[in-house]
Amino acid sequence: MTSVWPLLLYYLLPLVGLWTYRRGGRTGTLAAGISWFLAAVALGVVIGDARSFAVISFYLLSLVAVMTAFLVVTGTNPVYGALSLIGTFTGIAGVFVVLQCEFFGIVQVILYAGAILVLYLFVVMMVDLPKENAQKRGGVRGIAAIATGLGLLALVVKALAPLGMRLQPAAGASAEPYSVRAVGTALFGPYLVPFEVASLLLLVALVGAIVLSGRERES
Amino acid sequence: MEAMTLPDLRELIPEATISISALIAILVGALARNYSSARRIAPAVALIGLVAAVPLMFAVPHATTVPTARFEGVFVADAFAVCLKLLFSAVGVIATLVSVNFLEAERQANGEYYGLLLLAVVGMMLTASARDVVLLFLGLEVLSLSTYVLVGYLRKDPHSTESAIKYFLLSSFATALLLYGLSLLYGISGGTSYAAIRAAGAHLSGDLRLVAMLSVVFLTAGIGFKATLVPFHMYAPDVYQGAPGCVAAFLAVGPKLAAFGALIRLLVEAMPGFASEWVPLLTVVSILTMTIGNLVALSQSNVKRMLAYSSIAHAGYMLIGIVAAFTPGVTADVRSQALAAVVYYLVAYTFMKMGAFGILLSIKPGDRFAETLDDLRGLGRRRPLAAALLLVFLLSLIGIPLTAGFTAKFYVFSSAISAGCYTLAIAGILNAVVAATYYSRIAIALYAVEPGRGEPYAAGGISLKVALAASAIAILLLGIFPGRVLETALQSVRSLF
Amino acid sequence: MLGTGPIPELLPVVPALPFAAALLVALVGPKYLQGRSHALSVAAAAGSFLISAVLFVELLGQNAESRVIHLTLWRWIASGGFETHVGFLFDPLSAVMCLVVTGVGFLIHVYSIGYMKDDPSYFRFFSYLSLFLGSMPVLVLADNFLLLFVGWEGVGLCSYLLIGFWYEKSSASAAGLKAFLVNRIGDAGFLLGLAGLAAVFGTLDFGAIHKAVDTNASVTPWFAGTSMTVRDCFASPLGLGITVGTAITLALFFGATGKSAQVPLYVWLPDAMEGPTPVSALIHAATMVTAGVYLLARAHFLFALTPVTLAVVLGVGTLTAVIAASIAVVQRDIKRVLAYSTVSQLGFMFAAAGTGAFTAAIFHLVTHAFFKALLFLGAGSVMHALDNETDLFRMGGLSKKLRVTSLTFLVGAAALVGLPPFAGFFSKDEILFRVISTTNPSAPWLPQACYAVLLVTSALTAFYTARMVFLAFYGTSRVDSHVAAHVHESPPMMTLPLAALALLAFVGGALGVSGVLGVRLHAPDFVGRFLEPVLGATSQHADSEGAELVSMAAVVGIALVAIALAYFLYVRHLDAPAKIADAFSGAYRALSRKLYVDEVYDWIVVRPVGWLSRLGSGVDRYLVDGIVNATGVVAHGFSWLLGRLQNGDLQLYGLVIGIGIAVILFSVLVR
Amino acid sequence: MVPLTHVLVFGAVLFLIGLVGFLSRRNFLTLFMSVEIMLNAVNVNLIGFSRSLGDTAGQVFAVFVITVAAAEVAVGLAILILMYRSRGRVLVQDWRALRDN
Repeated sequence: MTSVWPLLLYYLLPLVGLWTYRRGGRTGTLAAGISWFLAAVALGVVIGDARSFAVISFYLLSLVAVMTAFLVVTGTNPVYGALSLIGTFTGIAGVFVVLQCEFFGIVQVILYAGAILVLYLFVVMMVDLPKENAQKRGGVRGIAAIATGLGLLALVVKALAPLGMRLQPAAGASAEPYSVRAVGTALFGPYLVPFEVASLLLLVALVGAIVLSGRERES
Repeated sequence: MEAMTLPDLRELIPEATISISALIAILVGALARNYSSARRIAPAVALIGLVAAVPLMFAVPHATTVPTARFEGVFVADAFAVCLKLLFSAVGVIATLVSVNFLEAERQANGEYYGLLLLAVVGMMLTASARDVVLLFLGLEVLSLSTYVLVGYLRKDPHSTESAIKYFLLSSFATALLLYGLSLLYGISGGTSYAAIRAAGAHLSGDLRLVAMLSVVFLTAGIGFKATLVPFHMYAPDVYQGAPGCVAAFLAVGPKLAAFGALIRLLVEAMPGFASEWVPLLTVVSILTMTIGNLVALSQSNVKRMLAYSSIAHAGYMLIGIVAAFTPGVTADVRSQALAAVVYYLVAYTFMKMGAFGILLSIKPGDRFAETLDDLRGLGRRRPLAAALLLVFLLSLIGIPLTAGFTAKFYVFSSAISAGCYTLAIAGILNAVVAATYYSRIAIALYAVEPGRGEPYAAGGISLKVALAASAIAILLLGIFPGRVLETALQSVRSLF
Repeated sequence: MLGTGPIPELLPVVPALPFAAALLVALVGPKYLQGRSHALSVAAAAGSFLISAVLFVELLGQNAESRVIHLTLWRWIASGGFETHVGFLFDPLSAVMCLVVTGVGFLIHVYSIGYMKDDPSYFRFFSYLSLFLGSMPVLVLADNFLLLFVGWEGVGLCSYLLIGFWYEKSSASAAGLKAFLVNRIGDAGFLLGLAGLAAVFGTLDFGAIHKAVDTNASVTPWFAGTSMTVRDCFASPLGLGITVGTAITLALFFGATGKSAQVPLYVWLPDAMEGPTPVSALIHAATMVTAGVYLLARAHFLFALTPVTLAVVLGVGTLTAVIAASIAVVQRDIKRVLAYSTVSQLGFMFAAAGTGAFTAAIFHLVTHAFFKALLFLGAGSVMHALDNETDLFRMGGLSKKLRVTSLTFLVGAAALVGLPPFAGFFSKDEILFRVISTTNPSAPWLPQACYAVLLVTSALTAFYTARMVFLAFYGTSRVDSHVAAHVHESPPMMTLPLAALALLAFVGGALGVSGVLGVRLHAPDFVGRFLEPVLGATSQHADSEGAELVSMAAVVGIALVAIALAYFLYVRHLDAPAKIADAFSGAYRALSRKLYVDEVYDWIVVRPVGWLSRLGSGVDRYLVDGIVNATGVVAHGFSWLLGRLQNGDLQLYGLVIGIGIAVILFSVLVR
Repeated sequence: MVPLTHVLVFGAVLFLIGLVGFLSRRNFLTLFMSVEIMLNAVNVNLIGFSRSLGDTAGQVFAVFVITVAAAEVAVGLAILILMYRSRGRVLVQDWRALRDN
């Protein structure tokens, strides 16, 4: 089954549930959310073309990522937001593992969930951020943003939908291209120059962070 | 598994040279900041690095004659790249020269400043040489990250900070858009090198064409942001206005040159098969960019903002040449001429725009550098030379003959007509008329009678004067003897095909 | 074929001398030269004129077919199939122009020594003036359209600088700005035409394009992809019923309407009178504003291929002539009368060009340069005498005090009206006759209609000229008493150029006596013959001698009637109706006689003129200015609206990016 | 196996959640995290394509995307500190002095 619209529904319905829940409803909306969630899981299972554990995990993990991402962008407390973001990153890492790119899944967890988010939390704690003010949401601009986002989503999915399974790998393809060895060889072979440039990039970031956040010096 | 051999990195020597001088400048700033002489060392190091890179570009074996594809096609130092890198070096040199006095007047430590400026130039150079979307994107990112920091360099100045916030957030947003487009491009072509993309683009089936369209739109957004194309332009006036004057001069030029250089190579080497997606899109964007840039500039009283809008409009003119080059059915001759026109336009634009921004750094009424029309009132009487130089830059921006701006416009417009894009040519010419009105407002303020607020005094030191005078001379030379540069541009463009 | 020895190398010296003078005066003027700044400029102008004269003599020394001096300096814009050089061309056409420009320019330089004497920015004035005198030869000597455009922009720039010379006056800098902007609009058309030419011919060289047109060579224009002949290419439709050739020539003509102040872009010229009077004489009467006519003459081989454009040129020229002349009738400011007169006379030149009579146009250009410069300088001399008074109704009776000025002014006026044997007679007559005897395939009725309108125009011309002369120099003095006390003739520095120009305006017509008069008087048509290798032969129309004589008589007769009317209105009527009534108590006081006069004046002259000028100024104020202003308002409205979006909210900027992407995607994915 | 399209839709949903978050929220940190989500969506796309093409390049690309994200975090947090020092809070609507009038 190659249709993508049920999948879209699968992602969006729980988001609506979450949204109504956040708008003040309690148990009712929560129940609705949970039932949607279960229905969605069922849907996910149905639309996968193989009912293997891996496929089901993909749908579950990706839903986790989507919902936590949603929490990140709707939450009022940046600390909770950062914690939710860990959920997103972990969910995505799980998806990578399901897609048999284990190396990259590990990188995702170590770099993102490990290093970057710790830095986030560190800074958030350091500067003692207050909660965002009440006027943060709504307004014409917010609605326009949501409308734009939904419109774009529809258009992007419309363009991606016909792609179908055309790009499925040939049956029995080896896992070799995704191995650590393959990535490493590529990094130090054809991608040597980008690799060197990445070091330059980190140098810029390092110096830049010091310049911007350092104390004013007399010159 | 084949044995790993280290590729030949000789072609990276110019970039490496500049990167090393960047490191030295940063170290000088870090170690010797207590000595007042250190303030002179860092810009000197920067200049030496930039100038030394120039002969090295030519010293690279075969770099200017035979296109090479080392590193399995990731990086190339062909004539086109060398041509752009020469220009980028000039941008770096002018930016360095106009910064010296500004930083001293603002009492800023400068080692890191010049280091980051040089690294930004390296980023630009990498985009010019990139033959792989990964390198392209990394080059753009090196450029962006350095400029975020430069924009926010005056930490005590809330405008500088605001400008950094806006630039940083919107630029990372645009980077995400660009990357999304690139990821789709990777998906349909199965590789990140331009060669792979080109091969895939040659036979796109119906479904893939939709994805290609999607990717082209997102790429346009990502690159258009750097090139300040409408509707991705809105950050530019705010950011240029808030950025330190010398950074604004760099910002109005550097990212735009890099974006256009990258766009040209991308279109020629990677995406000729996607031209039918690009051209209609870019046509509309070009007209919108010219028109909106010029229209909004009409009502500005802040010269920095006005120049920012004008730089948006100029991006639209440049885009005319690109559209002309990739209009289906044009001959190879017309195509290379149109692209050469764009390259020539980039050169002309560099000098006139950096000159115009640079002039503002030589005028300091009160405790801030000149920004508004009022600050420039009566300049013709008090600082005749500065006023005359600004007049040269304005004449060039308007497109008066014998200045670089005219030749560039003429060349771009006639290539558009040669390619049959007369709508674009007419839109461009009409826009040039509209643009004349706001540039002439500046010129009138210069020679207005009533003295402006405060007494403008000379804030420029020798390096600033050298930079401005050199830019003005370059503009006149380019206008009177454009042949050499045009010829070089044409040869460089031909090396792409 | 080319001149031997150093002759071609002299060509660049013509513009170079004034440029050098401009630079030197600008650099050392304020500190060292001050009141002596004129020395360099005048010397440079004299030098330029002398060199032009030498080259001219050199040219005369060769036989008619090879009268060309050509010098290529360097390759300017060259790439791929397109190439342009910086090169100078001295053929009969540019020789005539060059002589006029440098000659009149020199005289006006001399005049300015006296006129600008006490100006605090003396050196600046001469620096600008020299800059102009350098740019104008670039325009007329250029051997290709692009270099011509360089000179075109150069003289434009000098014009704005000089209009706004007294920038302390806000009206002056506003006028400079207006001139600049209106000219930019015209230049847009010019550039478009140039781009079109470059795209068709691959070159902008006069010689090469001329040759391609003459031999009907095959070209590869942008829209075809294959090669075709020039004529086929020019006849290819471009849409909206316009052919490629028409579009290109119309674009060039649009550029000319800006520089030469034709409908609809003439609005800047009257305001340009804010500049010093010598500037008005040199730039806004004699030389720069005729650049459009020169352009058409230079590109005559293109216009000859496009009858539609020629019809437009004829129509626009005629329309301009009549509108401007009718506005001139009611102006009070002497300089504005002359300004509208200039616009009107330029209209005559374009009308001539529109009939393909480029020789006649250039001839009128030359005589007009003489007499209009003379009139402006005369007006300047009057202003000099009257403390810069320009209101005609505060002058009067000046002929007694300003003898030289009034005499020379009279000569100029006679030439402008076109009374024989003054210069304007020959040239204007030639134009009128060309208009009536032409045929235009695309608009057969047009020449006759235009002829009728031009006849009316020449009556109006006679009327406003006479009015100006009578109001200023005759009748009783209406000068303020404290000014009247020290009315004085101008110094010789100013009167000498007046005398020289008066001489030219008097005899200049003899240079180009053509048509029936040429035959009858056995007068050689110097100008026509000289220009023949460039502009083609002037046909003599031997069979229509009678018609030509009738036309001539009609023009002169109408002019005399108009002058008589002006005399009645502005000398008799103003000055002494009561006295007349007393002195001739008999027939003149008869009611019928009085009624008769009133009716004639009122119905035949006053009202129609009033209507016409009201129409003219209505067009001027509401239509032209209205369109210009409305465009400005709309543009600023959009500007403001878009500025509202730019409210500093970075997420709004992001939203615009997002919406932009969505709209683009929508337009390509959902059809 | 999971259809490629589903991976791409997953990426698109993530990307647009980030986009909407960026456009609608006011806290610098939230905006910033939204951009991170967008970059992760790009990685999802890259890995998905890499997997279905049987090609390594996508993964390498993704490594560089992570590098860039990390570098941006460093600079972004420095800017956040700058904001905090200046205003005591990090809401982007506080920064609207640069604008057309």
